[in-house]
Amino acid sequence: MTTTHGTTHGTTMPGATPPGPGSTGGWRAPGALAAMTTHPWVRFAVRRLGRLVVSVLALVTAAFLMIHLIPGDPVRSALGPSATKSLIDARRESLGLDDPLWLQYLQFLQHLFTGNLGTSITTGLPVSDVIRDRLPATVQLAVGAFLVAVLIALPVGLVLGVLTRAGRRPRTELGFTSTTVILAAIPEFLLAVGLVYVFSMKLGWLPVAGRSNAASYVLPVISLAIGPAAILARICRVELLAVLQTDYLRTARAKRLPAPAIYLRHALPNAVTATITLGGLLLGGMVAGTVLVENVFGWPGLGSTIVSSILAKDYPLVQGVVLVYGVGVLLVNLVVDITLALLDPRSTIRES
Amino acid sequence: MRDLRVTFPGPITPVRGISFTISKGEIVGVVGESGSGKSLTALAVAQLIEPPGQVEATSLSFLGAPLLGRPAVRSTADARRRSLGTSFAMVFQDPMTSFNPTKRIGVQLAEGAREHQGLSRRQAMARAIDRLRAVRVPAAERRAGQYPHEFSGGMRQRAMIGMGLMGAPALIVADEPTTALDVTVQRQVLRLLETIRRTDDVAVLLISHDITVVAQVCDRVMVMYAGRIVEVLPAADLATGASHPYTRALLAAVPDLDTDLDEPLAVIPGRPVDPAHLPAGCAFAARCEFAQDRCRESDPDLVGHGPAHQVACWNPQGDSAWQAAGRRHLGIESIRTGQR
Amino acid sequence: MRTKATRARWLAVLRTPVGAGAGILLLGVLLLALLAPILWSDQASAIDTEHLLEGSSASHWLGTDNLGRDIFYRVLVASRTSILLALMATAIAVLTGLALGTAPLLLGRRAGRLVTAVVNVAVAFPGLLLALFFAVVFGVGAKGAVLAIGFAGAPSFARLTQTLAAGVAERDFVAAARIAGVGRFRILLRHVLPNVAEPLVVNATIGAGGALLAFSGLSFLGLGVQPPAYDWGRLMGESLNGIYVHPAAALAPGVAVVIAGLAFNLFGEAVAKGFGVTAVIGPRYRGRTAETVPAAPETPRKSWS
Amino acid sequence: ACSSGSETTSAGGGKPVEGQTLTMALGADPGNLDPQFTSLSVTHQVNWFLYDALVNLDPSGKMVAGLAEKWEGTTTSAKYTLRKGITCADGSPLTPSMVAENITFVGNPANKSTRMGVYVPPGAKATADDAAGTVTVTAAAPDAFLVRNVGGLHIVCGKGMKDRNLLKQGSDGTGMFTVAEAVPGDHYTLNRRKEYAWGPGDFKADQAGLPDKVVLKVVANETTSANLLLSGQVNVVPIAGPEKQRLEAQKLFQRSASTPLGELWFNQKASLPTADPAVRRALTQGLDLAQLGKVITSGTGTPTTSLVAAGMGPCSEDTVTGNLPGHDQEAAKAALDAAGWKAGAGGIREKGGAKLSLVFYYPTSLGPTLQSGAELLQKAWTELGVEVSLKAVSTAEISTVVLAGQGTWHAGLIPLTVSLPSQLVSFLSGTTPPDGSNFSSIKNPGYDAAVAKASSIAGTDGCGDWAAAERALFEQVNVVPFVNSTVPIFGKGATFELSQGSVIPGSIRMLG
Amino acid sequence: MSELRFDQVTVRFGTGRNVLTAVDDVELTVPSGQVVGLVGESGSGKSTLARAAVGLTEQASGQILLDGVPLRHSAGQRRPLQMVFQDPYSSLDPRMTVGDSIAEAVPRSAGGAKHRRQEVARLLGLVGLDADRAAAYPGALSGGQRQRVAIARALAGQPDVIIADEITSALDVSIQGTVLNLVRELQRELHLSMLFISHNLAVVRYVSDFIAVMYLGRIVEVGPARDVLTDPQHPYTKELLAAAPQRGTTSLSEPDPALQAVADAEPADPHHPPAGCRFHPRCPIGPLVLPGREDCLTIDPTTEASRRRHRTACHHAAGALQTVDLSQ
Ligand SMILES: Nc1ncnc2c1ncn2[C@@H]1O[C@H](COP(=O)(O)OP(=O)(O)OP(=O)(O)O)[C@@H](O)[C@H]1O
Ligand SMILES: Nc1ncnc2c1ncn2[C@@H]1O[C@H](COP(=O)(O)OP(=O)(O)OP(=O)(O)O)[C@@H](O)[C@H]1O
Ligand SMILES: [Mg+2]
Ligand SMILES: [Mg+2]
Repeated sequence: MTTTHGTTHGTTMPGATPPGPGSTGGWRAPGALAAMTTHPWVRFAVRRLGRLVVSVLALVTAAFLMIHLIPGDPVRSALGPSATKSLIDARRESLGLDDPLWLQYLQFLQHLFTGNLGTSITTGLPVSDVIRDRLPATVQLAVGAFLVAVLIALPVGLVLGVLTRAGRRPRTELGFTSTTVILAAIPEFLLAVGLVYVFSMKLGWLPVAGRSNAASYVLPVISLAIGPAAILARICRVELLAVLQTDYLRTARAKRLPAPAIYLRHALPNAVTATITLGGLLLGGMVAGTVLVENVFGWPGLGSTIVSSILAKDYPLVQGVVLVYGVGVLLVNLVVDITLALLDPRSTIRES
Repeated sequence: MRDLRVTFPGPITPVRGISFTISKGEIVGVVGESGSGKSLTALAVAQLIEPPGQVEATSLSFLGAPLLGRPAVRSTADARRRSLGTSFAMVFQDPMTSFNPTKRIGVQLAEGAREHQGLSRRQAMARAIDRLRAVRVPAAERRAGQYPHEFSGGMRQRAMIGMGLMGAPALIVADEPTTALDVTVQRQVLRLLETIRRTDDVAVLLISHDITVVAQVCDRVMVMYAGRIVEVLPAADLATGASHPYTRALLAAVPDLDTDLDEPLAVIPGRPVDPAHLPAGCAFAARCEFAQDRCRESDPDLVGHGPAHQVACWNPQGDSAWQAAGRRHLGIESIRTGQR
Repeated sequence: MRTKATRARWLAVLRTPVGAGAGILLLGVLLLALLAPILWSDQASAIDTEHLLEGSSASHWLGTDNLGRDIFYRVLVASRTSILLALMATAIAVLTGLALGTAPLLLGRRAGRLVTAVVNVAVAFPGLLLALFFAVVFGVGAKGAVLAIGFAGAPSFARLTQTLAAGVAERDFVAAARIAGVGRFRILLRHVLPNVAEPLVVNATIGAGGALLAFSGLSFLGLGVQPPAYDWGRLMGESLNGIYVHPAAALAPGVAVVIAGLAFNLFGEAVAKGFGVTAVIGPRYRGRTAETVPAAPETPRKSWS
Repeated sequence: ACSSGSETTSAGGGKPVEGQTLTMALGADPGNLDPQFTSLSVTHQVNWFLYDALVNLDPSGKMVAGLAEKWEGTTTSAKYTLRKGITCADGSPLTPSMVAENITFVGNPANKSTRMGVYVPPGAKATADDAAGTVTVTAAAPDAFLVRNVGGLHIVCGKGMKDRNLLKQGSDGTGMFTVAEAVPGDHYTLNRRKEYAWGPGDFKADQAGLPDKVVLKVVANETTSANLLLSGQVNVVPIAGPEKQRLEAQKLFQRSASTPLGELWFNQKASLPTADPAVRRALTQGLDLAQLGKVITSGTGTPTTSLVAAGMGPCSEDTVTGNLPGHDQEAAKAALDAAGWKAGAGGIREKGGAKLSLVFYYPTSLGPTLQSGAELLQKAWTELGVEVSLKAVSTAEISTVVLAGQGTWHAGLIPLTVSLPSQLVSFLSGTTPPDGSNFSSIKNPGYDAAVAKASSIAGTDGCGDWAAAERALFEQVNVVPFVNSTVPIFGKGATFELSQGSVIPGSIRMLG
Repeated sequence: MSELRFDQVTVRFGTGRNVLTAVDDVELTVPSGQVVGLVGESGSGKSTLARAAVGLTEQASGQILLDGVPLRHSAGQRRPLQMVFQDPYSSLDPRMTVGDSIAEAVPRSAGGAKHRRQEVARLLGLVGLDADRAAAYPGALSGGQRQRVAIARALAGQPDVIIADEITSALDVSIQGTVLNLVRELQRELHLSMLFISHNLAVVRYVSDFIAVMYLGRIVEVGPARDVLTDPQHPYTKELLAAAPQRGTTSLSEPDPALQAVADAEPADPHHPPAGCRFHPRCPIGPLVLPGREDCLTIDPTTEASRRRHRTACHHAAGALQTVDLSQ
């Protein structure tokens, strides 16, 4: 908007804060502390952490309220309409539901801090144990699929972006768009079933299910990765096209850099930032996809627990899963934001 | 450069046969309304027009080497790229967006030098800092480590020029380098170009929409309209010697500190032509006070009109004719009736 | 209020091969949803215990289910539930999103910032979490699922609306309207919303495709539509176990989901392309936005185009 | 007829081979492996590999030697003589007092064992004579099948009795296998004890083809299980759903157990319309039970012959056939009219201003066919002029809502699997919930009388009276069992036999 | 018709550490029927001042008075202050016909739909457009035409004062002339009071009776147009004058080496304005060039400004201290 935006002061890089040319008059003499607190990275970290804390609190409160929001009486609905009063009372008592809400909330928080997530109604095992046993498998699956999706999507998206830039090869573009839209519209579980049919049953190349050796990861990961990869590739291409339009890319061309340098050094980092933002969100979505995929592949993860616990009205377990899952997503977002901040020096500034 | 054309599918030909030569140490200005093809000319010269845009020219050579046509051998292509990379510099209009936001300024400067001059990382960085200093970026060493968003607009534009100076440029093409800047900063940047031209004997092609800017710094001025050069004349003669009605109108339309406050400003009625719908004949005819039938029928060529002065007009007007006729044109009436 | 130019652009969208194809497909899907239950609900619910779980035959193209009902007709009739629910969820998402997204414009600065902050936090939470939440609060069933999918989509819509509306709101014509004494609400209706309509329409369309997919997933898991009502997801859930025995029956509802989802997504894509809209939320991952909305272009010092 | 099976060439086609690993798919995670604190059938299957009982049942349901080589008893006492040389997994010998401790522990209500009442009657105590190698059990109340019941309890060794936490994901028993690795939700690896020689009946330790290792894999999705079997990654798979058809077509080795699936219950709490036998009869007449059975078993079911799971009990008399009201829509309507339920507004019958509106429960956990069955039933009853609202419920809800409640359900498909007629008594008579388990408030004097008579006779001698008791129930239409589902267990690369629906570890033969 | 007065107006953006004082204690009067030209570099706060006047931005302190009465902005009332914006491409709603855009600004109290239609036609005529243009969408108009529509819309509110914020800077030079002519013509015809903002001294000179120069949120000099241009007091005004391209002079004379220290100085950061005189880091007659002028580093020259010629905020302004009467 104005030419004075982003002048030197207040936005200098780590460690280097010699006074600017015009500062001779001492119109700003930042003390060490002031410099620290105004340092963009520090400000960014503080702001980001603040957001994380608020989000986690919101999550915890929502998880707590979830049980209290159940219309009527959670115990009654867990036990069914025909449970006797004495049974309900006993259960209420044991769950501490007769205490005032704030007290229950405090207790809930206190339990959380000690890692106590309650006991599953159906299995009688501590919820924390159930989650501890099953979380790794799901995380492996989701992260694996995420990496695969990114590793497929980035190159494909970039190459297609370069090939179809400025309206070139309209037919390739049409093919790419339709393929990705179709791939993204196929439900994961359908894809999973199809892949098993072809690669395990017909060709016998890969195991049908289970989580034993490396080969058993292939199909679950692929069925989970393909949809997101299609979306990611498309976004990546669109981003690249946008970047290819920018003035700074023209500058790079004016420098007569060879094509690879232009695309890889200048276009890629800028195209990747938006892709990463989306990627982080996709990772969250992939955990949702695991619910379905785990079922097909007999994958011993949290996904199947989610569904069964809801169907069985195993509220403590649902609560635990919601918490763990939510915190996971928040952490992913944190990682994404940090990555973005590292990749794009403006984002720390932009946040404010 | 001879008979340069730029065509886009449509077909649109926003640049229609432009010829000019720039010699060492010369600053040539190009002025014209928006859409007259100034930037495309610059980009065509710089070989930066991407398909589907196409550049044609009877000849386009730089430092004696042809720029057009697919070179037969790869080495020639590389050599051409190298030569362009070191001795051809480009400064763009918007200093805000012309730097890669994710890379440090120093790195962006050094990059070209590493590529074309085979410098090591350290050497290239040293040269970048040196060049930043040369374009009077204060605290160059620290500045080289900063990102573009930490630079002010004027500073960025200087860094951009510094980037052009990384090699040993023979020609700097500056496309509206000061448009986005404050007047005071504009003067700094123009001065800088001047200084470089003087000290390094570099040719500068300075593009601007503002005829007064061009008049201030250039040796020679080319006036463009609808993709063609309609007048070329020494900058010094601009005030008195311009004879194309369009040049005249441009000059009169811009108020300066000496404009007569009691008179309305001169106005060019109508709109610039759309390159997709070029009229037959002189493109300016529809807006021209002096247009005759002939103007509407055939397009005049750029012909000599005295030493170092060329005009493409069937009916070039002298100073006096302008003075006499121009007045008629400056009434409130023309405003009230709208733009045809 | 639609300008002539806008109408022309819509027509142009429909004239491209993708646009035309997607338009026809979408129209077909919507018509099917409208008509199928009227035409075929009898065939779809005719019980024939003599022909349980049969494969495809001349009388039952896709075979029968475990009550001997014709799967082909059931897939056709299920289209209404599937599409209606998806559209309802999308409507919830869009309306809530619009309300939240335009709140900063209507409310005071402080309240607006609060809404923005809430939306920013909410965007981070994925839809599944919300689905779980609603399944618990409202009980397992279509109601909870609609609300879950709707509200899960709302934050990203809110953010999109907010970004787009803020971009419009800071343009001078809004300021001019305010100077002219036009009220906030009227500004929103007359100036802001028409100018953000296209990206919202595109995203709502693509969002509907995503909702359809999400719904089929939930129903498949038994968290969505409850029997005896049925949608494609539930049909899939019932028949997918028999995929090796009666592949046609198992795949048909899946194919229906894919086709309908494709219709929405392709149409959205085509419109997006025709209108140059870049703000597209990835289908099915709508809890989180792919915000590629370019920031309002900086007005250069002097620019004339 | 306990297990029916078909032996075909493709099943194994080979000779028994040594040193193999058997992989078996489990439909759900067994969870807590402690045999005295579980009631899941999948856990029971796992426990078969880890623990032994005093008495085993052969595939035909006959008692054969287990830990005990001899047994005898009455309705209130039982005496078992242990085999010699039995050792626990840690090498320590199994003593009669250890066995007695097990029985007393489970019988003590304070310990809240889930096996109390199932195997050991509440309050039963056991004493041991270590020298003679005998264990004597005394029951607090008469139990017609005391010997058989107590004989079925899985016996835990000393260490496990002391520290039950050991048992949650491990084992301390005399079984053929020990837990080598437990990954809950995924798989359990078991190693064979080479010294094991006390298998059911005349089992011999040098049997050829026993697997060295057993991997129990948790696979919830049956299609996946079937695929695993077909691709050879799993040897043994139980299949209840439509995949049955596919595997059957492959002519694999197969053993099947049949369990009750179609069992229609009416809530007979006074004040409910279903308390009226005429209504129950009419409702039953309104149903084509054969058709319903076909639907809920996808046509693979067999007609029920007794309330006790087919082939699991000691008695084999058919009490069902011919004793249930037949399908007769018109008679049903007339009966309802006669019972005072007259057609009202909207085609719904009314009586005294109250609509004949029924809530029908059915479990979701038994597959989608029950859903279809419920829909079919709803249709049939609607035709009778009954308003039916269907309610699908999870197993957990069934047990908490139906079995523990007394409220709002009128009828339901609630399959109860028991292996002894005596186990049914508390469900079919006596106190209603919450204090008892007569969840449908059945009051049938004929049944009570027959049961009283049967209970005083030990063992199979009382079978005739048990059958009379069941027939008394059907006469009053207290409960309507109409179809059994067969759950085949398929094998590939291995053969085995079933007892009570579970694979007998000692019967496994790996084929090469 | 009316006099617009800014009385000690301060506008701040942001909070806490990020606070930016875009307009700092500005005192400015637009006399009735006169045009005050406001010049200054980018970011100096010109637009912010204008937006505060029309109520788009809240001021942190001070008052904006119209004929001595503080302005109130409530919906539905006639707005005596109207504004024309810089960019005619963004100041007209692309989804509305220009007629609707203008009609929207016609006060409701003035009459019904018919009246409004007539008013639109009259206004279009006033700015030199055909009445049938009312049905056109902005997309169909050229930049100059749009700017005329924007002016018509501003006039529709029957304003006493018009604020024109860089109304020509987004236009091509050839069109700029027509708009300037129109503004001058209308102002003379309707006797409007006007605050005309521009960064271009030549343009400001052409339309203004008075000129105010703004630097970093402060008015540093204000006076009758001719006086300020011929006898600038503040070094920044001088710099602006020098930078304005002058026809015929091809001089881009190198700055005096003595001035090198400030010649290439960057514009200051508005978040951290220099202490004392805000212009001192760039001042050619300031402490960086001439020794002994340390007062510029610490003492704010605006406090004494009203006593200097042209209310110049400079300790070392050329002229003698004197008061300026704006209403002369
Ligand atoms: N990629 C393109 N495809 C089609 N037409 C184009 C393209 N780029 C430019 N043009 C057209 O070419 C004409 C000249 O453009 P150019 O950018 O050279 O004008 P200019 O004189 O630099 O204008 P300005 O002063 O606004 O920068 C314009 O009418 C423009 O519409
Ligand atoms: N809404 C806003 N939020 C925060 N800062 C703002 C806002 N509007 C303007 N500013 C800042 O206030 C200062 C003054 O801006 P203003 O737009 O008034 O300058 P200007 O003199 O009009 O500049 P230009 O000539 O570029 O239009 C600038 O530093 C600008 O960045
Ligand atoms: Mg240009
Ligand atoms: Mg401004």
